[in-house]
Amino acid sequence: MERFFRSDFFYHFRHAPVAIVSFVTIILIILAAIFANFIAPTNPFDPASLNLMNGFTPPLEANEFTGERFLLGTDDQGRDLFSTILYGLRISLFVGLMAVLLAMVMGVLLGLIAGFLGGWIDSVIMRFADIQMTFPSILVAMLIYGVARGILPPEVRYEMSIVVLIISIGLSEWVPFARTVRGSTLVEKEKEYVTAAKMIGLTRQQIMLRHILPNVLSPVLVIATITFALAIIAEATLSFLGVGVPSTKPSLGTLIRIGQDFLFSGEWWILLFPAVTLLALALSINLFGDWLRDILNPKLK
Amino acid sequence: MTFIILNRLFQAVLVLLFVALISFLIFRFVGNPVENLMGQEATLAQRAALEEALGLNDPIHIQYFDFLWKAVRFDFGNSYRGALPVAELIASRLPATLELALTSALFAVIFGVFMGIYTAINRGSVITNFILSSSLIGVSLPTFLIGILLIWLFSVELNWLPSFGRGEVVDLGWWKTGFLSESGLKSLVLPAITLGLYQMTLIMRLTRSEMLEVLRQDYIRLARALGLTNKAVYFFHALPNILIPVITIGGLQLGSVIAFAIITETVFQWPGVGLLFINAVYFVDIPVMSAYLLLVGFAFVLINLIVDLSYFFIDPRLRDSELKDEA
Amino acid sequence: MSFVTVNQLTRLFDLSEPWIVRTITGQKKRILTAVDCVNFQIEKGETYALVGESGSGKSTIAKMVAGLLMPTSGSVIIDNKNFNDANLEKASMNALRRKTQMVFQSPYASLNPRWKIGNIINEPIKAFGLIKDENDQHKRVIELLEQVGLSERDIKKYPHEFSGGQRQRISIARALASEPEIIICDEPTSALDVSVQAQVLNLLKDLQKNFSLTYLFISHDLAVISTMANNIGVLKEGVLVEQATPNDLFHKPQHDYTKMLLAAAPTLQNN
Amino acid sequence: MTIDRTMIEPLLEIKNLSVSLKKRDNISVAVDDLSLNLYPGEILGLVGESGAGKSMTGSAILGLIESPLYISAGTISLQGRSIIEAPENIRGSQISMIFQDPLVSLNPLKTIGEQLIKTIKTHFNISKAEALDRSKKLLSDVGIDPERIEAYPHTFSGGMRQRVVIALALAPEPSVIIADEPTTALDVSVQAQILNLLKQLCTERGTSIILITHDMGVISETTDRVAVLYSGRLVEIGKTSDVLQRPQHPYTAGLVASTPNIDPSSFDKKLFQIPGAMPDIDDVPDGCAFHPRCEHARDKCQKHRPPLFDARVSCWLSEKPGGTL
Repeated sequence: MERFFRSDFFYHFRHAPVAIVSFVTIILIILAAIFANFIAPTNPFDPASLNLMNGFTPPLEANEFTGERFLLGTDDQGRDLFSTILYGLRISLFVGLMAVLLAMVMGVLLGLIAGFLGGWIDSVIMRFADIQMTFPSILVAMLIYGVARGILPPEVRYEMSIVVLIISIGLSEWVPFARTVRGSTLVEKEKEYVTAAKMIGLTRQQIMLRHILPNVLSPVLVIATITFALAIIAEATLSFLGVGVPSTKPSLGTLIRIGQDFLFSGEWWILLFPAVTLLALALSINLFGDWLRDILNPKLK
Repeated sequence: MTFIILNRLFQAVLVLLFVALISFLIFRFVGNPVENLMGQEATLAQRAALEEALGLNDPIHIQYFDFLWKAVRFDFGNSYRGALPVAELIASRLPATLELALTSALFAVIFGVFMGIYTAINRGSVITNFILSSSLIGVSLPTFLIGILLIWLFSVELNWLPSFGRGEVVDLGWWKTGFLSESGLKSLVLPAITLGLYQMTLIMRLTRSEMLEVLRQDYIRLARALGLTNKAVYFFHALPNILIPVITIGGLQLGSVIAFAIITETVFQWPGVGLLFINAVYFVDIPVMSAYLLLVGFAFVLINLIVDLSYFFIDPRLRDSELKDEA
Repeated sequence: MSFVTVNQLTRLFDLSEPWIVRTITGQKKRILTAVDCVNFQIEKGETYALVGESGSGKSTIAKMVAGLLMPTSGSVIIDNKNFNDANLEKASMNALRRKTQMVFQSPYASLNPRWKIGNIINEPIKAFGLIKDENDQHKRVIELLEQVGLSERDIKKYPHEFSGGQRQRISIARALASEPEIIICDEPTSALDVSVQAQVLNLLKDLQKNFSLTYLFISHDLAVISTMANNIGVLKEGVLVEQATPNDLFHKPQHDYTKMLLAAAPTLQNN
Repeated sequence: MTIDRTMIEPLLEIKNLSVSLKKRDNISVAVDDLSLNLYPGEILGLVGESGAGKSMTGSAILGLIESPLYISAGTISLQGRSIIEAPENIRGSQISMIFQDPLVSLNPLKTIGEQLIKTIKTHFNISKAEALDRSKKLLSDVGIDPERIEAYPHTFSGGMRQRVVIALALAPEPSVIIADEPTTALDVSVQAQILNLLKQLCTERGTSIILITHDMGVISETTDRVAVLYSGRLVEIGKTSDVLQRPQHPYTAGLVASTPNIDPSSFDKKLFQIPGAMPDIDDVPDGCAFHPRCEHARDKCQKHRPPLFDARVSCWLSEKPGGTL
């Protein structure tokens, strides 16, 4: 740990205001989502706590029927927007994180195998990646989503929607991981420390996991960060298009879709606050990822 | 060179066959054609007769070849909803999407490349830093949000441009174009910007990083050491060397705007194939989904092929790969 | 029988275009002969040096002697065993690997940057199961470090904390860890500065004496080779054009290519 | 060459040049208070181990140093005029440069003719046809068939490409060429040809050369004078034969002694070795930078940095006249 605080990495971090601000923002948003049930005044997912009379209350103003006040106002269902955003963040962050993990594990393993073994295994994996790359991830995610809807019986569609979402986004984002890891693996496997490992008779699996894997991971960190932002945006987009999470458990994208309907009739807050939260989160992650890339790849400075 | 061209052609066909396979698998197994055509009340005998008539009992590879043969003749069957032929549906929607995609791709490539070169050459300047920071906001804003904001600003508040639809279209017989009427052109502005903005950011960042990479090369150092002017260094030496990656990504982007149009078309109620597809996903309208997949796949393969072949005009090392070993 | 016998060693690389293109364009197959019927012997405890320019096939020979590359024909026999003998049992194969080790050219790429020095040197000991007890392994690693002029303090450090010369010492310690009998030195000093090169060459000489090691020494530098080798082979485009003792080779070169190399090599003496 | 160069005005004069590097909050010095003269028509060698600051000195002359490195002190003047403020004005026309790796020194997408003509037209106000003629002449001067003017770089071998680079460097007709390890990436047999070509062309044109290399053999066979650098400092300078045969600095002596010779009788003998390694630039010791590795080091060496004695050597052992190793 002491090593970390003395490292170049930490030095650069301390001297980059953008990195500090974005990192703190990410941490605050994540903490707010984790502790949503302590922070949020109401539980928006509990239908019993909703009062339709509270619908369309502007921020900080008293509702004309019930006299209740809400920090960020309410939506059409009378849900407190502040609470809904916090709970929605939970869904967005969870889906984003799981999707990135899925994409990362799959991409790193396939990239490592393709790069190290080469030959037809490499050709098959990378050709598949090429084909998938030609389809934007949002389309791949929608296709997987559509297929899942076709396969799953209607009764479970509702419960499975988050899992389907994670799998669709995760499967649509593995290619950049695989490409980068394959590229680094091709460089690393020609290095002499790998030859040295062959000279003592290590198996291919041992060489891949013990020697090469630790040396190809640093760009993965950068991609993971940027993919995390992409995944959150993808989730919002799918929910906005109405193929994501159900509107009884709104994520940020769902809230924006609801807000869009009322934007032009003067109820601007339903759209604005979820949109600003989404932007703050995605922008912070992107800023941090951008900084991370500059630091880990000094060539690009 | 011969090999590379043959190889690319071969790969293009392979990719198309693969996309067709996925498309076929979705068509055949995800949706249940019999269920959809006959409804719940049909008797077992009726179902069996229909299965036989549709060739569903044939071996799977026969069915695949049958699917391919039909696809080549644009026969994708009927939509589950409305029972119109899928090919007709797509043909009526395609011009809208292509016009939108082309406009926004041009917008993205022109501005993206220009700003990428500018920010690479003028590192650290105020304008560069402004462009770079706003580009990060650009990639952090989901496309649909950009669309909504543009509508709110230019349609609702300022009332300058229409917020939905294609405006007036001129029928050329085989093609309905929005390019020839004032309302058509006006309607195009907001969707094209919405669709192009994200691509523009990507192209700009790529152009910039490629340019910076090239400017680090030894032949650039030599050119500077020999006293060449900045203009010569940037445009004579560096620019040709970033063309290949920029054309590659530019081409891919052009392809991806067609598919990305799904979101924009939803926000702007643009009557294109994207909107058709999203409705197909809602209603599990499998024939439309599978035909759309094939269409996008075909567009990509075509663009990729053109991009690959353009390398030969740019890079002499590829042009005469035979010469290489003799020297 | 010599300790190492290289017999009619040949290696081809197929550089031709794929079959389909050859058929269409009517091209012939293109085969590169990287190593062409090379013969030499190394006696136990001696150094045999291969000298040649880029593309002469010297690294290809090194790889085949190390058992990393299959010869197209011919054989490499080390202590009566052959890596490419299909009948070789697993145990003998392992023993042969343990006996044959390598020191590489790049002091940067030859050590895994994410591993501590102690683990790098201990890896062969573990892989060949030479020492089971962890404390004894630790002692052995210290002993190896001291043999190459480093110390116990260095065990917990990472490669980037060392200079090029020190990394080359670590690389040598790793090669020694499996108690080898032959070490293939592939341009071990060509990435080093002159003053450090002398240190590494002297170290290699000392170790050879102390452990009666056999060296196959690959280099492009005639001066370095003249201080190291008992016998020298001159390679040109995969063919061994001349083979002699240093005295004969430098005083009475026979082949034109050897003469050209000797004339072209810049030296301090001519001044 | 037997002319006493100290009697002539120097062509290029480097005085107290320092190049520094800012990393984190520390500033370390990569080239430290270096003074050198280059005289018309001579070949001056800069020799030293990697990290000694020799390449950096070459780049500093042309103002090709990039952040985080910067010139922190000193003057550089050409024929009495300072060039440090606007080095771009003398690039090519007065001083040009050749780099180590010919495989990446040429633009892969332009023919060698296009690259030559562009360089010539940058410096001379002549027609394209004239520039083409000059390019062909240059190519035949460096031993390349002028018919190949429309060929792309990838169709040439490494040695041939270095010839093209030499033609490019000569094209603006500079008075100085800085050659930074011009043959390190080449095979021995090609190395000799390239060095001879460079030497011959520059003698014909009266062009001076600064030859940067780590190879004592190349220095010995090519240069008139040599400057030995250690940790960014000049430790010894003088006529090549003097410096190599009668080195006065212990480091130079060690460098010469540890360079192996083609000498079969050296087998079984140990090479002379200098203990330790050159320090990193952020870790240079006080006093003489070489003292931790020097067998003659005294107290003074640890505390005070030696000046250059007799315009020859920077070592306290040479402080008194007649002081020898």
